[in-house]
Amino acid sequence: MKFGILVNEGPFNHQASDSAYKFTEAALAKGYGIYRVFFYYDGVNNANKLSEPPSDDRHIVRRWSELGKKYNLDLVVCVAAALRRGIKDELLAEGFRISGLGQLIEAGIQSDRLVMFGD
Amino acid sequence: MKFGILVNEGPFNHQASDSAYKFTEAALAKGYGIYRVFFYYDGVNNANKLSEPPSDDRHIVRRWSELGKKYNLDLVVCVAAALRRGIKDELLAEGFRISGLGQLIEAGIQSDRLVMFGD
Amino acid sequence: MLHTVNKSPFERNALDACLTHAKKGSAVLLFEDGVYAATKGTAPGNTVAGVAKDLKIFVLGPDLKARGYDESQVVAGVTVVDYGGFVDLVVEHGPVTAWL
Amino acid sequence: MLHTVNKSPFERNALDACLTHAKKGSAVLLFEDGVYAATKGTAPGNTVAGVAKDLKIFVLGPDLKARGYDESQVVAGVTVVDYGGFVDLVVEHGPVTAWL
Amino acid sequence: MSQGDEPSFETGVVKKFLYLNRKAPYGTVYALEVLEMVLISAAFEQDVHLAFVDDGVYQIRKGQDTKSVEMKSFLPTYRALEGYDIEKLYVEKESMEERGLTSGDFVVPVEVIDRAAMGSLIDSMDVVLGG
Amino acid sequence: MSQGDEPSFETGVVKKFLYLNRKAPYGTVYALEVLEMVLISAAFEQDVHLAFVDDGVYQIRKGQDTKSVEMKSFLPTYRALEGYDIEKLYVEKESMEERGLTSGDFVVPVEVIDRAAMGSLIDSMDVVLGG
Repeated sequence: MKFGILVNEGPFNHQASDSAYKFTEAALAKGYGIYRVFFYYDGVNNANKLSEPPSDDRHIVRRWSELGKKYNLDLVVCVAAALRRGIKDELLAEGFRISGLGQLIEAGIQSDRLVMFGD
Repeated sequence: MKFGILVNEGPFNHQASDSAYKFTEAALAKGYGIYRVFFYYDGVNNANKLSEPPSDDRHIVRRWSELGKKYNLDLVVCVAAALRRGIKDELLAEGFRISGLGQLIEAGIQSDRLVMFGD
Repeated sequence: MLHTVNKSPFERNALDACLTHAKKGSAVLLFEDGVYAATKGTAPGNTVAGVAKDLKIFVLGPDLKARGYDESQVVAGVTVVDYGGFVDLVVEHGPVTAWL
Repeated sequence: MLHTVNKSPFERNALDACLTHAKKGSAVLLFEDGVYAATKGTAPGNTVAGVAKDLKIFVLGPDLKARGYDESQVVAGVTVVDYGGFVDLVVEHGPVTAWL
Repeated sequence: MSQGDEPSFETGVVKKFLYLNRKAPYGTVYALEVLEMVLISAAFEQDVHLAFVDDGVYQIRKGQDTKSVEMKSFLPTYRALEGYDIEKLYVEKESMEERGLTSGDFVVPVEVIDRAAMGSLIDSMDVVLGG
Repeated sequence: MSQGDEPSFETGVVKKFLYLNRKAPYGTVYALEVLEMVLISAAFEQDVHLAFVDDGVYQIRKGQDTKSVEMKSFLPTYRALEGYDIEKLYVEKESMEERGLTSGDFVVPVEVIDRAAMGSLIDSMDVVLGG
């Protein structure tokens, strides 16, 4: 069983990215595969490596990077949504890549379940 | 009569920044003063100079910069909200500056009206 | 006091919250997705028309037009304004409460 | 089909939309601000308890706890799960419809 | 970074994709960016369905004129859907009527179905997207 | 870029500031970032009021434990408000009761007032913030 994960909102303003992270972590812990995590709409802001939350808060961007590294996850940021919002290659945190929206549809096709998190 | 303007959401996902811009433009056209435009929460993303919307869409970031230049507006991005979200000096579009949340409260005190735009 | 509502009355409770708190004689501006509350043939439209004797209700024309409505489809007692009119309302009615 | 609701039933229409569309026997997970719909002593809580014979209703424990609720304050017929349980629901009940 | 980088649009698998639109247009961007998903899934030759429920029915209302808000109108994209063989568009009757709309108010041909039928449609899908 | 750059916290003007909290905590960040505004306006020696209406009443509910969602709890900040002389906290009775809460459920001392009184409070303010 493989999951695709879609994150529609940026970090902090909404819980969407937090919930997606906890879900992904739990799925991996149970031994399931994650075909891809796709960041769309304001979700592209989750890839901004300049993010620097207070030290007593969770670091949403870094946490995705670290989970990605540990499990070799494919963390894909939508190119069109990212361009609009000013998320470019030079801002990408470790483990994220920018690609087309086709990567989301492909995840919908290739995964057994696509789970969407948003506002 | 002087206005303070508060923008709580980023560009594109919500209409808040659009409405705030049109309101500010209309107030200036009527000869009123704008004491300050303050960007809080996801509103800090309005200052990201890397934003590159499709050519047939409005350029929300640049539009604020240009209005700021024309009328010498004080466009202030909240430092704490911006740090969380990865908006730093090197990303600031022309005319924006980063400062403390005190600048918002000061705008509330010094302006005749504070008008808030959000989700 | 000027109250503003920018959310659809079908999706959220912002319009209700505004109308149950606004004091008689206050002004209310419906804009962004809030403009649907001013449209004919809907329950929120009837509600808005009903309170228009106690509150001064306005709706933002550019947001109506963007959503495919014109003045003839707005319920009785509601005044259509443009962005300049929005500014005037803020000037005339004092502090603004945004029901986000 | 698994349906998810992450919005407060007091603020938005997402819970209603979900419950009026979900087919008998489907599963519904309440999480994030959606967990308030499972709390005792509220109208949405009564609604949720009422549909729990036709739908399998779940609520995410971590989101309940974050908001100051524990299992004893959840209406009858609703099962509390953790993130691992959320994953199991997706596995068992098939495609997911998120009522955003 | 361009769509030309996609490995291939052909996967051999055809799934039922549903775009469930429940938000009003312009107040949020969802209506616009959903359309980009719709077009790409058609390029992948998937079985694409669009549903308009609750405030989503406002998305395809005729007469939208965004000039004075200076936002991008997406009605031209909707009108172009037929050219991509995307023809399964469903409007929920109850949502439409609650908003004082009729089937003549839409810019594209749609099938108006009741809430129970909408529930069954949703239930029969493989992938449900939208926002 | 630090708060030390503020020209001065003393303006000689005291306005009535109201923070109107209508959103549930944690699903969105508003509850947390509003508190930062509250503290700064106290530093500016303004007449600060907090109102909890609709889902906002959930913000100050006792027992919040955010460990398993790994989000930052803001109850400690609420408990610290009294130290900043911020003591004008109002909860709307109707909102509280609709959610099955009583005045004993809150982490801070509040005054419970009815909707009409809340409307009058809002009406008497100079600056209304919140989200």
